[in-house]
Amino acid sequence: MNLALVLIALLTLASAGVALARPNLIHSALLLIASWMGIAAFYLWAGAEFIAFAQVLVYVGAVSMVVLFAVLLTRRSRADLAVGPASAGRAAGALLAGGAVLAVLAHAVIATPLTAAPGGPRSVTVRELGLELLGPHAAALLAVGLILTLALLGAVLLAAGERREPEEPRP
Amino acid sequence: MHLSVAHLWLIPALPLAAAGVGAFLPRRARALAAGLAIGAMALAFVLACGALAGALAHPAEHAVANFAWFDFGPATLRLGWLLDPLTGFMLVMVTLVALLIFIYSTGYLKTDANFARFFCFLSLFAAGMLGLLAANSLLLLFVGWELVGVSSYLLIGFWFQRPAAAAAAKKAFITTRIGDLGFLLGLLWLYDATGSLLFYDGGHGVLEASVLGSLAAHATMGGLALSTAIGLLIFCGAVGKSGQFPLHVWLPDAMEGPTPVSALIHAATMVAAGVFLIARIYPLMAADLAVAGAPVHALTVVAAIGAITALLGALVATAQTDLKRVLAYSTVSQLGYMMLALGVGSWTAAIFHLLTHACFKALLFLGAGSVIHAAHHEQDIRRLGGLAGRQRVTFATFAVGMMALSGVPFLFSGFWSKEGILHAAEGWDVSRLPLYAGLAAVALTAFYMTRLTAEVFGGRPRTDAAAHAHENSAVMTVPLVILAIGAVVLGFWGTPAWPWLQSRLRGESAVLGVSWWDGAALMALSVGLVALGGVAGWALYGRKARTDCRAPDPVEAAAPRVYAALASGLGCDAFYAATFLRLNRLAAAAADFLERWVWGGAIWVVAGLGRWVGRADRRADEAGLNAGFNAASAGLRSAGRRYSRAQTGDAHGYLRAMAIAFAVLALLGILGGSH
Amino acid sequence: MSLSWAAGDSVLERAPLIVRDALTRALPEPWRWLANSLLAILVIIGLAGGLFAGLTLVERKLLGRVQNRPGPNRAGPGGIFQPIADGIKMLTKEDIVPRAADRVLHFAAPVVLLAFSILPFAVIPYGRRLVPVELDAGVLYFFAAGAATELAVFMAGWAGHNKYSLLAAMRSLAQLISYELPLLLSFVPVILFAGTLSTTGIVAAQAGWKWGWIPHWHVFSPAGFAGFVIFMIAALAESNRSPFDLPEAESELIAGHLTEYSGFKYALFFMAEYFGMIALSAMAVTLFLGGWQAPLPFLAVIPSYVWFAAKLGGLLLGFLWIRATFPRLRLDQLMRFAWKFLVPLALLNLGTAAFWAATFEWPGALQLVRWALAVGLVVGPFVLLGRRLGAGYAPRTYRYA
Amino acid sequence: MNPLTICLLFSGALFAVGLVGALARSNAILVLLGIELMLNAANLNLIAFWRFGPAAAPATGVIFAIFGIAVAAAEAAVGLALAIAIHRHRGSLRLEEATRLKG
Repeated sequence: MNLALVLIALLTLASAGVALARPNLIHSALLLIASWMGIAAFYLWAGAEFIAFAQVLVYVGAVSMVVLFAVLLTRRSRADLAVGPASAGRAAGALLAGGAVLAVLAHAVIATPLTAAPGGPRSVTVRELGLELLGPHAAALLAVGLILTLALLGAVLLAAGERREPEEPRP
Repeated sequence: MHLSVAHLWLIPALPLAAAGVGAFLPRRARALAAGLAIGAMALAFVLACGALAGALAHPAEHAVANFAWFDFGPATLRLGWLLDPLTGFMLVMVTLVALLIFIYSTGYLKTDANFARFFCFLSLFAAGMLGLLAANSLLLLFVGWELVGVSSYLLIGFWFQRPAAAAAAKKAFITTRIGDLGFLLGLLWLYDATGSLLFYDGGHGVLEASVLGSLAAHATMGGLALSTAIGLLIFCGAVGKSGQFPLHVWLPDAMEGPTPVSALIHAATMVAAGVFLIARIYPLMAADLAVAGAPVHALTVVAAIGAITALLGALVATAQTDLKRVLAYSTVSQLGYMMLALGVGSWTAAIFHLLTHACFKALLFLGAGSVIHAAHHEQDIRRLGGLAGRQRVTFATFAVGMMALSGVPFLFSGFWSKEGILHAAEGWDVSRLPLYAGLAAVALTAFYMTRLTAEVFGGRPRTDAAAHAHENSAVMTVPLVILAIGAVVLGFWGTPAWPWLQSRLRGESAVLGVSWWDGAALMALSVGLVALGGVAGWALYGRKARTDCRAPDPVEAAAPRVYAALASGLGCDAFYAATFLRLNRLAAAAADFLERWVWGGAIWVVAGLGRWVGRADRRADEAGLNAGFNAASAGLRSAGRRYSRAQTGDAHGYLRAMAIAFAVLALLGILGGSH
Repeated sequence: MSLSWAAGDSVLERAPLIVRDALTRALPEPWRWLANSLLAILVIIGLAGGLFAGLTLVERKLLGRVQNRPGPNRAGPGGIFQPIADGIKMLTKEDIVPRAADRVLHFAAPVVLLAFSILPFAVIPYGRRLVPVELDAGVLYFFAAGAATELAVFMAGWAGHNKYSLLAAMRSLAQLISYELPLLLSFVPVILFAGTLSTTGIVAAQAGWKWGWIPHWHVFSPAGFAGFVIFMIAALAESNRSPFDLPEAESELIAGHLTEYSGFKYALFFMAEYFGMIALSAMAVTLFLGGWQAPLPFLAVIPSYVWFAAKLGGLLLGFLWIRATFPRLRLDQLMRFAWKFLVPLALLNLGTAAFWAATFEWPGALQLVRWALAVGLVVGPFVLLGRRLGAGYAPRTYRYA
Repeated sequence: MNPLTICLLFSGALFAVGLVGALARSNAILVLLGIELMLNAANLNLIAFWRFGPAAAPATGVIFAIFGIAVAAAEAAVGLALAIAIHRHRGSLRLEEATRLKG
């Protein structure tokens, strides 16, 4: 089963990496969506069905659309879409910082003696989730609902702007 | 289908919901508002029938559904719903009458701008009334009680543009408040004495033997039994709500409201709430009868008040010239009858009269409304007349109601219920006066009802308003017909021969008894009185009908003084104006003086002080403190300028800084943790 | 695979399983499972494809009849070989790729679309024991897989390097997103009633009959009915069927985001669209129409998958009928309808559903009240919102009609 | 190798990739996407520990992940709206040019 995991991980990382390296915005967005689906696949592998489907629904279904709309609304010609790294210096700095973080994280992970819980795949049914959510986590659920609503309103306001531009429906 | 007490709350809840929704409807959504209210009422009626069926299945028991409302300290305040034949009958009556009047109103107020608001208020009233009826807790009953009070205020003042209406609404509200103050005190005292406000609670309710015994046993000031004192305080509320003698003055003025309101609230249902209240807590009122040597019994007071009210109302009604005021005073007198019945110990007779009266008095008011609506809001009976031929349905139904009210024998419900009351009064061993008062009122009732009918419908129209009157649409006439049928039929479930209703209320099963000969003599007497009153009325007003609307009333011509006194309601209003209101005005003046000079002066002095301190402070400030602050802030400003260079505004820079900082910190953490 | 023997089923009921086992019995144990899955996949894809072919024919015939013309009648007797002819035509056409096109995406779009439009079929319970994959969150899976089709639409619009098809793609995305909301909201009442997200569970929750003749289908409750109507409308829009077929309105904007596609790729888009329609109809049957349950007790002898097929066919014919009947909407009308009518209605419907579920236990007499209130809760908002919706538009007058 | 370790390395790497992207690209939208990736990496950790970590509560990890996704979605909506607003003000999305709060 580790093989599957490694495969998923590699594919996800590859698509993410390529996405952030491509000059073409659209390609980057689509590849990122692919990496999101890879993460969903990981959730599935881990036995968290619900999260996996939620991930697909939210990211592939909704966020991707917002991203694409944003990309298309913030360009004047196709030329705008080809944006490489700003400068070699910045790229180097970015790689340095990212590398440092990765090194630290990796060291931490490997250094700590982790023991995977034995036993078969753990899984949680949707019913349990629902009871858990509406029971102990009801307040948090309400808060999240509020946040989402406000975010939606704010987004519409920001994007609509002073000049009434054709306002895109947000998922 | 039986409705169990567990779901009784639905009956008040439906109109309440209708009111709640109706409150948010736009003004132009007329049909929707009316449909909402009527639909909710119809549903409530169906449910009420179910409730009655459920109650009659076991008439002897009081089915209750109690629930905890909230806790304070150790105590828990509990409310509850109660279903027994009394509640059942009242629920059916109220929902039916209310339903008919709602339908009628759609016709009566067709052209009113605030149509939607009207139905919202009506629903609110219905909710309060039904909650009051179904309550198993004196507190819940009080809530409904105040709710109907408020909605009555809103509805009397529905045409608040008319100053008279606004004044009447205020008067009604304040007058009933006076009574409700007593009610509230009694309620608190009762809770203090028993620790519970539930009527029936499996042996611990305030209407159950154990509690009543202790209440009657304790004596308070003046040797009154505790139950007597509490009962009398609660009775104050009933006096206010049911327009009994000292506080009856608001009811005639309440006629400023739209006629359907007068019919529903100030004739059929709300004013009867007082009677219902006393009937509901009858065990409490009667608890002191067992006590020997009590100075006065609660029920005696009730009987006295009732008798006085019955007579006074009937007397005053004979000299009123406003169509609706006559009916209002007759309502006062009939309520007096009911109180009388309660006082002399026959609460079943009282409820029987309440039900029949609700039916025919609603009928009379709706008939009056139909006349007024047809005659372009002409209410003065001297300026009407000759409508018999023009409004046939209205006339026929009104005649039925009039005969039922004045107790025309055998066929009409009013006769049987009034007989029951007189019979009970005759059987009372404390005093005969209530009986005589009642008998006198019988004759007077027949008299003024004949007068009213003759003036309005007899002769020929005396103004062109009356001349152009014509029958109203079906939405207004059909309820009249239904109520007329009720006014006849209702009598036959309470005849002495077969007292089905009374025995059901008492939780027994009816028996077909022929043992009513003992009441025959009295019956004959009252029939005679009715005939007397009727004939007198006919002789004075019917035989030769008035032709000129300015001509004086025959009685007025005969005895102007008496007539004037009667017309002014025996000077009750004047008396109150001379005493309470003047007192009130004095108090107001005193308070004004206090406010203006005593407190005002004090405040002026304090303010002056404050101003002076403020001035001194400012000087100190400017001279001393500020200098130091200026120096400090200058330093801060320069420092800020220096540090703000780091703030480039480049998001990447920040992010990179964060990342590296994180890496470094984590690294330190790891190294620190490893050895 | 939850395909397993069970006693008590009629032979007809078990027929698919018998056939399958007969085919795969020869294999050794570990391989049998794989073979079973592959078999199921093949059968489903085959059936879907066949249904697609048949549907195109039926549609064209039906439209012809409605519009008073014979419809396809050349290939074969009564034109029944028309789909085959079309297929051959599509395959043999030249596959044009514009020079400036984004070749990768241009190729990927139809593939992605088709892949994602086949995925949903995995969780549909086709019969009493015929559900390919038993998922605890089946409904969620269904719509998650469906959501990804929007991506393909965008890719198609983008890849052609044609500003018109890109605009069309954005329009169609706007439509898809707008109607996904009511689509998702409309069946929440069903989840509420059934208390599960698994498709088999939802079907099981609709078993039985009230008074022996009214089936316990969710469509027979006020909230359920409203949900069903909203769901079907949203499904029309999601599968680009008329009157919501603006995205590729052939007559106005030359097939919108498909302008740059031809030949077999175009056929793939076409096919994916029909797959989407079929899948949504199947889901509607599962959610609202009791899945494979028989409408009347004595009809239960007829095998469950037949019932499922019958209901599915009914809904599909409904789709065609609507296409034949209604004119096309305008984009602003479309948006207005989604955001100002369907979404609020669906949200309010949740309240109705909650009330309905909460008052399930009321005794007999109160059921009348319950029904009255619930119906009021459904009809009231419908009337009010509907009034607002129609407010802006004057009635259209057709001068030459 | 221990699957949990692999998961954690995976998420760490994903985080790093997101970070590099956010740092290296100058287009606001891409920076946002990088940040989204980092959020996803965090979620990934939650699930990993829920799956392999000691069983505390049956569903806690999943629920945290749900909230994570919800917040990420909100963040994406607002962020992209901001990007559009910036573009409207400055006519470009290059963050180096967006250095002043006054627009």
